[in-house]
Amino acid sequence: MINKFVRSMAEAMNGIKDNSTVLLAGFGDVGTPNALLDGLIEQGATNLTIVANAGGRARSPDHPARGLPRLIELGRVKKLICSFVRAQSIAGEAVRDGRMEVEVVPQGTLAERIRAAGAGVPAFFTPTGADTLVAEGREAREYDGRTCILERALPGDVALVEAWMADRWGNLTYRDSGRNFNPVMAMAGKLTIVQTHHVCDLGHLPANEIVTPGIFVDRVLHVEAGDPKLPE
Amino acid sequence: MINKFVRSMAEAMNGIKDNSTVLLAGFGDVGTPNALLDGLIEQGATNLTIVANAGGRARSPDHPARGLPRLIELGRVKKLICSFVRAQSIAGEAVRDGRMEVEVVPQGTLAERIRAAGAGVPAFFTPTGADTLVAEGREAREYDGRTCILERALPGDVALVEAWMADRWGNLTYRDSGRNFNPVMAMAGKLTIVQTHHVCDLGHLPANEIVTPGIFVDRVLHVEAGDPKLPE
Amino acid sequence: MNETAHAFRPLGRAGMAARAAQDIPEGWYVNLGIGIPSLIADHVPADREVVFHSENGILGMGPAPEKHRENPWLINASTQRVSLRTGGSYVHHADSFGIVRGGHLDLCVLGGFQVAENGDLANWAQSASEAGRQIGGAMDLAVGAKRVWVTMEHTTKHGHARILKQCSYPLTAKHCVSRIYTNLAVLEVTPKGFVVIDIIPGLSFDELQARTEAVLHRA
Amino acid sequence: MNETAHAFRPLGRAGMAARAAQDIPEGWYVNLGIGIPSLIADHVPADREVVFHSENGILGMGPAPEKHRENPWLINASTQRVSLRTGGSYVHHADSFGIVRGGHLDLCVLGGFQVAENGDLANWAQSASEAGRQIGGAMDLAVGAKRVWVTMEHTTKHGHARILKQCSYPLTAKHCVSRIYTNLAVLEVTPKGFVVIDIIPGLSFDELQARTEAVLHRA
Repeated sequence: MINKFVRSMAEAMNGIKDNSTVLLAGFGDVGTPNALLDGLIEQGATNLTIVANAGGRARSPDHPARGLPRLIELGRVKKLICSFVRAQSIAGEAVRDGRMEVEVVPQGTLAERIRAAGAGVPAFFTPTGADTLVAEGREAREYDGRTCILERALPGDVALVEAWMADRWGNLTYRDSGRNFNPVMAMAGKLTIVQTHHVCDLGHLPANEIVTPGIFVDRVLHVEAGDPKLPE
Repeated sequence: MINKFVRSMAEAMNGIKDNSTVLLAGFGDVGTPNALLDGLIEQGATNLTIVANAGGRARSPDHPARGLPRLIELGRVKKLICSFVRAQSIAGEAVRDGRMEVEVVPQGTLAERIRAAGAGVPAFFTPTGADTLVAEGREAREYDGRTCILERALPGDVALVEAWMADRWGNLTYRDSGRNFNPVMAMAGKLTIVQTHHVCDLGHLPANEIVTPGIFVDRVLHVEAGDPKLPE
Repeated sequence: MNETAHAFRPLGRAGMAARAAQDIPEGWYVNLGIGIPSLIADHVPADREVVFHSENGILGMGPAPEKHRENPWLINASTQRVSLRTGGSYVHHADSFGIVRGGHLDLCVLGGFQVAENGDLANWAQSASEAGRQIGGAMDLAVGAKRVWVTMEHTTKHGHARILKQCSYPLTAKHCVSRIYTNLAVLEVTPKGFVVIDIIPGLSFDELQARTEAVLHRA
Repeated sequence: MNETAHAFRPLGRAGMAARAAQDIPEGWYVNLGIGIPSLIADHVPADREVVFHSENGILGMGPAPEKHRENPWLINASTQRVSLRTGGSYVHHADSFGIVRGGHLDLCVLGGFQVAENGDLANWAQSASEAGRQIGGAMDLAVGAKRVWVTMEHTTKHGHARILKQCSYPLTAKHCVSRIYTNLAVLEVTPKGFVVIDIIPGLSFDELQARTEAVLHRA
């Protein structure tokens, strides 16, 4: 019987190695696998390359850092690939102080590079970023009168995903804007680990409504994480 | 009020020009917009380039040709871009007799070229077809130790799509394997025309279950087409 | 605004948003950037169906919900809680930017630091060396949408021109802006340069030109 | 089969399919090509969960339904009516081939015209000049799946070898085949060439070699 459910965070995190590239889904706090991030912090892998939409929030005197900023603060992130990093943030400080490399990528290019990895497309041309600083070191070529640059696929050794509902085959649905990067990162992780709010019997999710088929999923952990929070 | 419903086939077909590239969705008879194809035959546009999965069936003494084979038989198709054309078929004959050009493309490359067009990606590298006849005239490059070839996006002036359910914004769902090429071709048509089995009020389709959002759709015609047929 | 001594009254943020909203017809698919652009949705009448897109995969985004109707699973690209209009739907991030890059949006309205007379836009960084780099989705939107409008103050807080012959900040994209809505005027980017198509009451063309580095043309 | 004079009995199509089915473990994601490969699913016991993929966007494809339970909206890549297992789902064609090309399938079983000792496969055309070209999804599957097995008759109807030093027909893909299930034997493609890992009862290694152009090695 195929059964992708794991029963503990330790089992979910088992085998994540130092120097891994980790795809981290979510946008703001919505669709962000916060429990898995806590698990990764606990698990100990270091020298990580993290791929995420953004570098996260500023240091706050009232709230200790959690999630990605905490992982950065602990010195576990060698490189951050994202679309957005604030100068006044834990990530921004780490970059400024030379403790972390950063590669800032236009958000659509980031999403497409991840999808390309999942879909077996090693490289593609895009008009986004042509004739800007982003184009530095990129091969450029004209298509239909527009300059386009060549971008590489961005696969992950690990993808951390948050779902709304999952079954034992790893079929997933998402809730509202909690979809965001989750389905694309699920495709592109060599080891895709999911935290899900709800679990259901096989067959409960209608075939036409499954967003991520289980073929992209390796492990599923049931975490009733509660509603996403607004930024503090 | 946004209202993409049209009330007649004439209105659905209005403005399709000679020399258009027409993306024709469906796989076998499932998800194939047969009524729109009849409408296109009636409408009269010629010198068409048709993009479809396959060239269709052989001539039968018992059944007059319909759909794509009929359009080919009428001499209206200048070029067929597909993954599959039988020697013993109306399309195969037209190719052999020099009445129609053909470009045979691996099925996955075909689907990805169409998606690329819809997603604004002008070209991409793929390992499919490298070191085969398909690679002739293609730029080749090695990625991760594998030879890959450069493929161009394949946009349509028109896309003909079959949906299961549609609302006035043009939001679409599909039924079972009737999904196939429909969502990708809907993305890639400059003018996307849909025939739908069922129509519903705006808001009837749950937001999380819409497969093709109306932004990709221009016109929707209600056609209760009945169940797909098996090949004769 | 230290403009009280003058006979004209520059638009506030809401005023700029309202002016831009006037020009958005029913049926358009529109992405609104962070800042002033995000206010535009509030100024489109509810009976004019405009479908708002958000980078995180929303089509048919509606206004901020009332307190008791908030959906914590529904935020916009600025991570503010929003609502979904009847007919709205969700796509994943790659498809969301497929919508953007594929030319499916009729309009994107972005904030700007600088716009040049050839339509070049700078809106993500003030120098090449910034540690914090906030590209986000702006580059994709600038190259992908059918039309790009910019809403911004006509000059910087210190009175420096932002509407220029050439941008001095790092570019977001070349030749992308077609129109600018500022607190003083509406400018169209044309092959001959900026054309003034609207100007606030009490401000003369010459006074506007004095606040603009690029040469302005009358409509 | 003109083999009745011999002491061995070549496998039929079902026998070849059953032999290949033996080697597919629970939990694999598998695509079965047209022809003999498509019969393999019938030989995987129902309690062994193997998830079958079909190019037209099906994951979890089940066997042909009983007459009264047919779903006209559910066909496989050979346009035959099939069923969906509990847990099955649908994706569109680009995502379906994303699954293929992206290396997500554990196995693809294809029919073949010729296989060479370096793993090259020819299964789509017998000459470069054919008007009918039937590529379909074979090239994508051959480069994309983690493993490619081929099921085919060991020789042509006319007794010509199909297991060769080098393919003479146009290639589907290079270096892709890892195993061949024929009506006579199971061969593994290895760096040193073909290794015979199974052979039907009554047929000797030398008799098998006589029907094979490429050099065979004992396991």
